[in-house]
Amino acid sequence: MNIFLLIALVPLLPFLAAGITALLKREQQGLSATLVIGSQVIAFAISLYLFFGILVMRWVYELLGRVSIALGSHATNTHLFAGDFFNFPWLTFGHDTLRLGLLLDPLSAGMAAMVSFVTLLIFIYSVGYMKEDRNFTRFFTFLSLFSGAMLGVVLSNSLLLTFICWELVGLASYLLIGFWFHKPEAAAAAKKAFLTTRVGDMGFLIGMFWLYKAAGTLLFYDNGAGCLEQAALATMAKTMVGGIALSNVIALLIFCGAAGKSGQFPLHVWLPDAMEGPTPVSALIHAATMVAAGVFLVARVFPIFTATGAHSVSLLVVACIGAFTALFAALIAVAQTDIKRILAYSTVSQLGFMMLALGVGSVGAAMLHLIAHAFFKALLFLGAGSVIHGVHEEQDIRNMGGLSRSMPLTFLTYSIGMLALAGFPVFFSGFWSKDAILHAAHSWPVSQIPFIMAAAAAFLTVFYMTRQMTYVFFGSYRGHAHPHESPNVMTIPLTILAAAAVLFSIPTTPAWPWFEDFLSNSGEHVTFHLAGLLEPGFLHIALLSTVIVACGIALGWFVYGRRPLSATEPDPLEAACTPLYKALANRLYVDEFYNATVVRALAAFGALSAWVDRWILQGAVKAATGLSFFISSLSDGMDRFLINFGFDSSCDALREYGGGIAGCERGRVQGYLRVIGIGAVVLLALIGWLLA
Amino acid sequence: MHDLIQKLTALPWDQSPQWLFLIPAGLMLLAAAAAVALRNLIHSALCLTLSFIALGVLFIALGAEFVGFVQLLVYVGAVAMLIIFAILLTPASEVSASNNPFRSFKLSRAVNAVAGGAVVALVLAGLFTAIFFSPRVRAAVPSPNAAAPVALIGENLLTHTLLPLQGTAILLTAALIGAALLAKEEKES
Amino acid sequence: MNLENLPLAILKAILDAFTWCGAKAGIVVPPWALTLVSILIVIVAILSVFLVMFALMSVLERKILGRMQNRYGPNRVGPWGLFQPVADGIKMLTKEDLVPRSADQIVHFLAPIAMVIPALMLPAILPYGRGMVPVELASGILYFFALGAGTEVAVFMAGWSSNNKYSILGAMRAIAQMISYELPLVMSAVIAALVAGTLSPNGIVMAQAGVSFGVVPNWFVFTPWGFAACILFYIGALAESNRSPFDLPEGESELVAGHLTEYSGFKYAIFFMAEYIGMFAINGLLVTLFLGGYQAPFPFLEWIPSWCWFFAKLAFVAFSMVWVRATMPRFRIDQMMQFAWKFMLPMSFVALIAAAAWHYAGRGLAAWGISFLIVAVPYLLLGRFCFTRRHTVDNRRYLFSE
Amino acid sequence: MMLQILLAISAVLFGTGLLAALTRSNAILVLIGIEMMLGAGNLNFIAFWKFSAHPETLTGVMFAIFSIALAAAEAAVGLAIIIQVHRRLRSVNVNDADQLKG
Repeated sequence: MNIFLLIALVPLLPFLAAGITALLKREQQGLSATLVIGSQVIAFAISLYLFFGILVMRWVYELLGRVSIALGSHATNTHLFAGDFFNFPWLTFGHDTLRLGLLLDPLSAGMAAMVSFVTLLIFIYSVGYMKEDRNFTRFFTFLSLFSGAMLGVVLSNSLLLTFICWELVGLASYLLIGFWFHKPEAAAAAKKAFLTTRVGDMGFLIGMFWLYKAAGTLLFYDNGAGCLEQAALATMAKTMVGGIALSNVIALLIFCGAAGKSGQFPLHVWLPDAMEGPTPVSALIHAATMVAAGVFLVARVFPIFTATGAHSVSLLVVACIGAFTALFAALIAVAQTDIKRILAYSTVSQLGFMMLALGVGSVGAAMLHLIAHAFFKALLFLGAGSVIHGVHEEQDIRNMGGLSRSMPLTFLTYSIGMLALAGFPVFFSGFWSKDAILHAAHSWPVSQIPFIMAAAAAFLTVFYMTRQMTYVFFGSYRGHAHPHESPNVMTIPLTILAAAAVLFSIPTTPAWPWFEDFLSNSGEHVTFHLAGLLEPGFLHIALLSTVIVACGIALGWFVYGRRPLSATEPDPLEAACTPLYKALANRLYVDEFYNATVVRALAAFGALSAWVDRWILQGAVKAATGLSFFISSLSDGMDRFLINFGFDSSCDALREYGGGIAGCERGRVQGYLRVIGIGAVVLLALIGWLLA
Repeated sequence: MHDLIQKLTALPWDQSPQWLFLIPAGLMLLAAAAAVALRNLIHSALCLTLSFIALGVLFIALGAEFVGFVQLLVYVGAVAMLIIFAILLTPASEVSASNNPFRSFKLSRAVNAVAGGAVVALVLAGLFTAIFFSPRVRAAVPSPNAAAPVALIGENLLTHTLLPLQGTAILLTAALIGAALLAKEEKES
Repeated sequence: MNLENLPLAILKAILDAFTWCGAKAGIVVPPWALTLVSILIVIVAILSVFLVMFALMSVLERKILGRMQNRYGPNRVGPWGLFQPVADGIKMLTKEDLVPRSADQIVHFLAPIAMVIPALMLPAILPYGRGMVPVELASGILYFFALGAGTEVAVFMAGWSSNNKYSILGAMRAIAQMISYELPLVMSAVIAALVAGTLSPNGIVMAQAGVSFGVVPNWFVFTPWGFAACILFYIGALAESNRSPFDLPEGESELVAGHLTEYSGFKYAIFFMAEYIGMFAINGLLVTLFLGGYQAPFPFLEWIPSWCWFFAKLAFVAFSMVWVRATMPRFRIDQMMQFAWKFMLPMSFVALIAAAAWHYAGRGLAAWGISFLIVAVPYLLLGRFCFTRRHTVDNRRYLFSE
Repeated sequence: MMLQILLAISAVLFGTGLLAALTRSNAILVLIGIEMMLGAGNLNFIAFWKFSAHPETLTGVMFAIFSIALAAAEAAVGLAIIIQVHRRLRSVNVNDADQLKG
């Protein structure tokens, strides 16, 4: 079987499932779920197969390289298996054809495996979560559509295909956030998410056009002709636009799109509101996969960023924005009371971490954290969903508490996720991946500020997670519902994800960093060596983060955990310093700021254009109408009095003279018959005369 | 016993005298004249049927038995019935839709008849002169083997006249549908 | 002296006697006279046979119906009431012959004649036995239907001339029914002619000689298409001879006696006789076309003379018609029309196609299967989709009360 | 028998039909006349076929058969037209159907 058919199947199967499910009836819940999950299982299996396949390929190649070295040839080990691609023409206009393609390299393979895995678990989870919803079928249609689009983004070998799937992802998230469209907040949130991401995508689109103009192609890899390959990069690096290299401009434009999807600082506002959607959606889209698409995009087109060296302007911007977002979001998260909102802001800040890693040039660390984060954040969200489910759609953490007794399994898995997110040493994937990022930031020669911000953000992360845990699971129950454990179909994915969050720490340890190396697709063939742990640069970071975690947990416990809290009393922090807390609780007034500026400006412009339309354009139209009326009446008059008169008179004359001839035409059949008879006789006579 | 059958079939079944065909011919002409002359439409239709029957018999007498039977089947079975139905469906017009002054005027009918008769006389005269003064017609003799076996006719239909056959089929279909549409009572909406 | 040629022998004897008398009288008999005499003999023979059959039928039918309806039939006149027809005949002849004053005298008088002439001419072409074909016509089937067309005119004359609304309605119904059912009738007859390759009844009977697969006689009724065509022809024959369930024209409950309302006495008897003789003739044609005519079913039954076979089959068909009459209720007029145009006509075309397929597939077992499919599938479809919806009351239309 | 007699017969039939078509004002009678004329034509076909040099080619018979078929179609359509006309004008007088005259 052709490998590319296999690759193409990965996104096509969910699309197909979506297409079929869309046609199902509302009652056919079982069938739709079976279809969607089944296709997802197959996609997951395929992507897993691809992942390991490529892994094996790399090892085989590496082995060959070593063998060749051992044989004394000068073949270096640089020719690792760098992935493979497959391009096909999409549409032809004029002489040049637009080609799309599929790409299978470590990055996409790992990403695809992760995405399909998490998506699969979340699908299974939502079977339990959405059971009562009467639009179950529609929900699964959207989910499957989303999954297909996401896998398309991951596996595409062309910026155009990426963009198409990118927009499909946006559409799916719009539909899913607004799934409960009868809730006005949900509808508003969906609209907000859509528009905000559009802002970024506009940059993405322009960047894409520019890239096409500059590189002449949108394929990533095309045997040297791709836009991520030397020739194109060189030309882009050389051409300057207002002092900046064209490559950087394009990179920044594309980064706009990435920031929009990944909720980086200026465009992060939609992400917390998106929590209005069903919790699986939050877990799927706004924690694990979609928001990661931005990071993935940047990683994918990383060569463009580095076209002008490892410390290009674009990377600088990415690093700064990432670091700032990380800190900023963490700050806001401290003062939130909605369980999902806290997670949302933590997501934003974690994405900031990833962007920071990218900015400081460590793709491996970024992807590592992305995947690790995908696991434990999905775990956290699903856990939160389980909690919300357990206390009957209550989302305010102040009305929870002491749930560790009523839902132990949820508590267990949730705490694992929390520890992973906090980066609790050694046993949790978060620890290693975050340390990798901190390490990369620390060893960034340009500046240490991002590193410091990141450290602070890490501290805050630990703090607010502790806060949330204490609020939710410890103390006494402050709500009014009767909390209960969720069904297996929800808890089993939790367990699996928890296991993943823990086990994933194994391939993330710097002791055996083959995975990071695999993702960043760099050349060192890595073996297991404990010395990686004792390597000085890393050791300090590890110790530092351990301290951070310890302090964070201690402080959090000190503030919240000492004595049981009551629902009415204000947050201890608020008591400590009100204005700051208020500011944070109101998310630093970013939304208000946007309302005051962007939205109002738009409204004003709309009013203006409406006025212009009503008074100027319509007036013009009226004037034109009047003019044409006048002209037409004129021509009508001419018609009637000049042309028609002559025509009528001629017609009358004709009728007059025709009447005379028409006289013998009396409409009498038998008259005609008579004439025919006479004619026949004449004919007969004629024939007789001729023959005789 | 076989010789017996031979003997019986050897009997001169078909030595009918030559003038026998004048009987159906005369019957046919009389019936036709009656059909034209009679006032009662049904009667004239029945007379027409009779003359058709006689014509069919005449065909058979002339040795074209297939044509004769087809004539009977089609004209007596179908056309006569059609005409009778049409007569019953169109009762004598009570309201005269035409407002031309001649109609009430009896003279017009007389003029009509006279002119028609004149034309008919003219045509007949022409035909008779053609018939009785043309040497070929006088010279013509009945060919001894003038027979139209059905098998031969069928073979002809499917070989030489296949195209006309198809054309006729199409025409008949079209006529059927067209007649049905024409005669259908159209709904006044 | 075997029975096979008994009728011919009788004919020959009579002819010999004729010539002998001529010789005795000292005049040599010219051949045309012989021809004339033999023709007359044949005519008399056939007419007498058919009239006897008519008489028997008229009583047997009533007796059979009686049995089937749990009562005695006529059993007073003669042994087992066998002389009933005589009594009927006498009654008919002695009855007064009424003619309505407002009737169209001439047509009213001519109608029975126009009715009976074709009926009496019909049996001329039937092969009653080996070499017993009164008139050997190359296009006998065509002759049969051409004459059948004449009855329609007669029926119309009867109905119209009586100047009675029952009569004209009955006549119209009868004509509509005859015309509608003539198409499937002719079509199914054409099928048999097509397969036999000739229009002459005798040829068709010849084509059905012999036994195929060792057991099955070569009668057309034993092939799928032949069976379908036979059934169609049978139904058409029922309709053509205005017998129940197609006796709408004389539906006593609706129209007093249809086009026969104003006829009485001898004229009525003539109509009656004409209808029965027509029925016998068309049954005879059915036997000729599909039931193998005078052929014996199996070779070892050849010793029974062929004409006996013919009349046995004829009797069977006639009996089945009586049986149907005892069984079936009367059609409604619109059902009758729909049945003719929407079911019988398409089915006859289907049977035609099936016959063609049977012929071109080699007339073997395979051909049998193919033609069976070709007949069965459309039959099921038509039966399923044409008439399932019709039987509901809500879309019933009373044509003559609207 | 002589060809002339046959032709004379058919001529008389034709004349009768023509007379009907010319003098009778009832459309149905006109149609009857036309049918008669067609019959006369058929008779001519048969006659000429019987007296032709090569009757085995069946030309006249074929012509007659086709013309009979066409006559049937013609009668059907013509009568349908007559019925329609009667429905519109309440009259079957051929001289009443003169709406299309100039």
